[in-house]
Amino acid sequence: MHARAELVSSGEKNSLSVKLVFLGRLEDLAGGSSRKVPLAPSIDAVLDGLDPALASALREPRVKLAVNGILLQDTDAPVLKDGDEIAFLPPVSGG
Amino acid sequence: MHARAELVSSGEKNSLSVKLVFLGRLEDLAGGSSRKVPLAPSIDAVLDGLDPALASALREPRVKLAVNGILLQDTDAPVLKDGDEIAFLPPVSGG
Amino acid sequence: MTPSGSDVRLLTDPFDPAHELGAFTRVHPEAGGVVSFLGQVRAGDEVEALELQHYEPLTLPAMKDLAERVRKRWELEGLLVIHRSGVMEPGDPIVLVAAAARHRRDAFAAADYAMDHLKSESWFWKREKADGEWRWIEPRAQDFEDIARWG
Amino acid sequence: MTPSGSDVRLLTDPFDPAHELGAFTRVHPEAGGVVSFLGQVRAGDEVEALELQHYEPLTLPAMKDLAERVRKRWELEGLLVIHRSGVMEPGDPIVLVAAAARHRRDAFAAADYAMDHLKSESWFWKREKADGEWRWIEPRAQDFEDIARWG
Repeated sequence: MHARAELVSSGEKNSLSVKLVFLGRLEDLAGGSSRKVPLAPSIDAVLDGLDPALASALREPRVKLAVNGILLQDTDAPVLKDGDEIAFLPPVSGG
Repeated sequence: MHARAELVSSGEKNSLSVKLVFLGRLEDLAGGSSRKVPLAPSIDAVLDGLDPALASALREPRVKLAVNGILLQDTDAPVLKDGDEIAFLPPVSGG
Repeated sequence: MTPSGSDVRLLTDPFDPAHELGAFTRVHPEAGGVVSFLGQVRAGDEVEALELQHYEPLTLPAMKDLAERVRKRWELEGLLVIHRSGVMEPGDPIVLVAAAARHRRDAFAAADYAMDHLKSESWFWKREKADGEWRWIEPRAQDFEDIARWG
Repeated sequence: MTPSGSDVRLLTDPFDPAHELGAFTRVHPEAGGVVSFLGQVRAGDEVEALELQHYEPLTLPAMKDLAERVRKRWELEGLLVIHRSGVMEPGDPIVLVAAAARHRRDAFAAADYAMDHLKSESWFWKREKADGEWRWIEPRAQDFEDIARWG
């Protein structure tokens, strides 16, 4: 459903970007399953560039993050680079 | 595999009988899966008329008995009548 | 089907477990989960054939009694119990139990309980053929341990 | 098939559980028993459709990790895990887990454990459609209880 981001950006040469992927109910909040945003050095900086209501939902402690398919630990603060894919993973539904 | 005995004996008019059914390893000991023997008033009397080695195997405490498909309790001593079917049931194999 | 919706059969001919399970599942679309156990004659042992003997007046009635007990103990949408009798070869199905329930735990527990009790209590006598010789199988201690789990 | 003999699949199209289970059983004739769990979209509720969303880089790898853990914990001849993603309707199969083992207890425990952990840990997000409206499903407390059974 969501392909791994191409590691080489296919957009314009100068627009460095990261891809945000929204799973579950976050897709509704974000108004789409994914979005390209300008590259920022940290996840915090990326979130600061979003609508505050969405940013707040993405910062909920129960929302886990994965960068390029690797799940982040709570204390991880990766330096982002062009083409990275950041996935926001709310609690799974179980049942 | 073993049909319920006909309640009316189909043999000669005067030969009152009961049918013995041997399950599992008792079939090998008895040399057949069933046998018709002359009617006797009790199961003990029927067993007394058999080969002593077979009678002894049929009297083992682990061998259960059913008369006309009804399992006997340890203390049951039914009075037999013509055409009854007595089944000798060794422990089931499980597994 | 009995009035309570259990399907209990004693077969003297081979059966196709995938077909039976598919049919059972289709008639229970209201079940969220179906747990099944299929027991088959193990291939790769030295056993060339297996024979199960039953006693008509006892075997099927006891299987139906067990099915009733399972239905009372767990909330099921349906219960299927098929057991072979007669001579079977390696790879042949022996027994298929399936429990359909709204909730997964009920289906697992019901199928597990039914198998433990079928194995240890059912009126089947088993013999195996190896090296051309038939040999009767005695009860296994494991069966009594299995059944003791249920209290 | 992975080298360890597990068959783990994430499917976006419908599958036929009876066919899959039949094929799985046929390749494991040395197993005495096969336990399976089939989860399907319940009919008869007000739910008109169910959608499962997965995240490609995580979902299938995590399913394979779980299969490895199950293989290490129990002695199995084979393990099958098939999970749907996408939109499903009442009666459609969602998940099929099957464990083939020489011994019945191993097969039951492995299938049960695999289901508890698939349900609670897997990277699937679920929404249901009722009265024409889609609604996301939150985690259930029951899942955490199920998983706590395994220590």
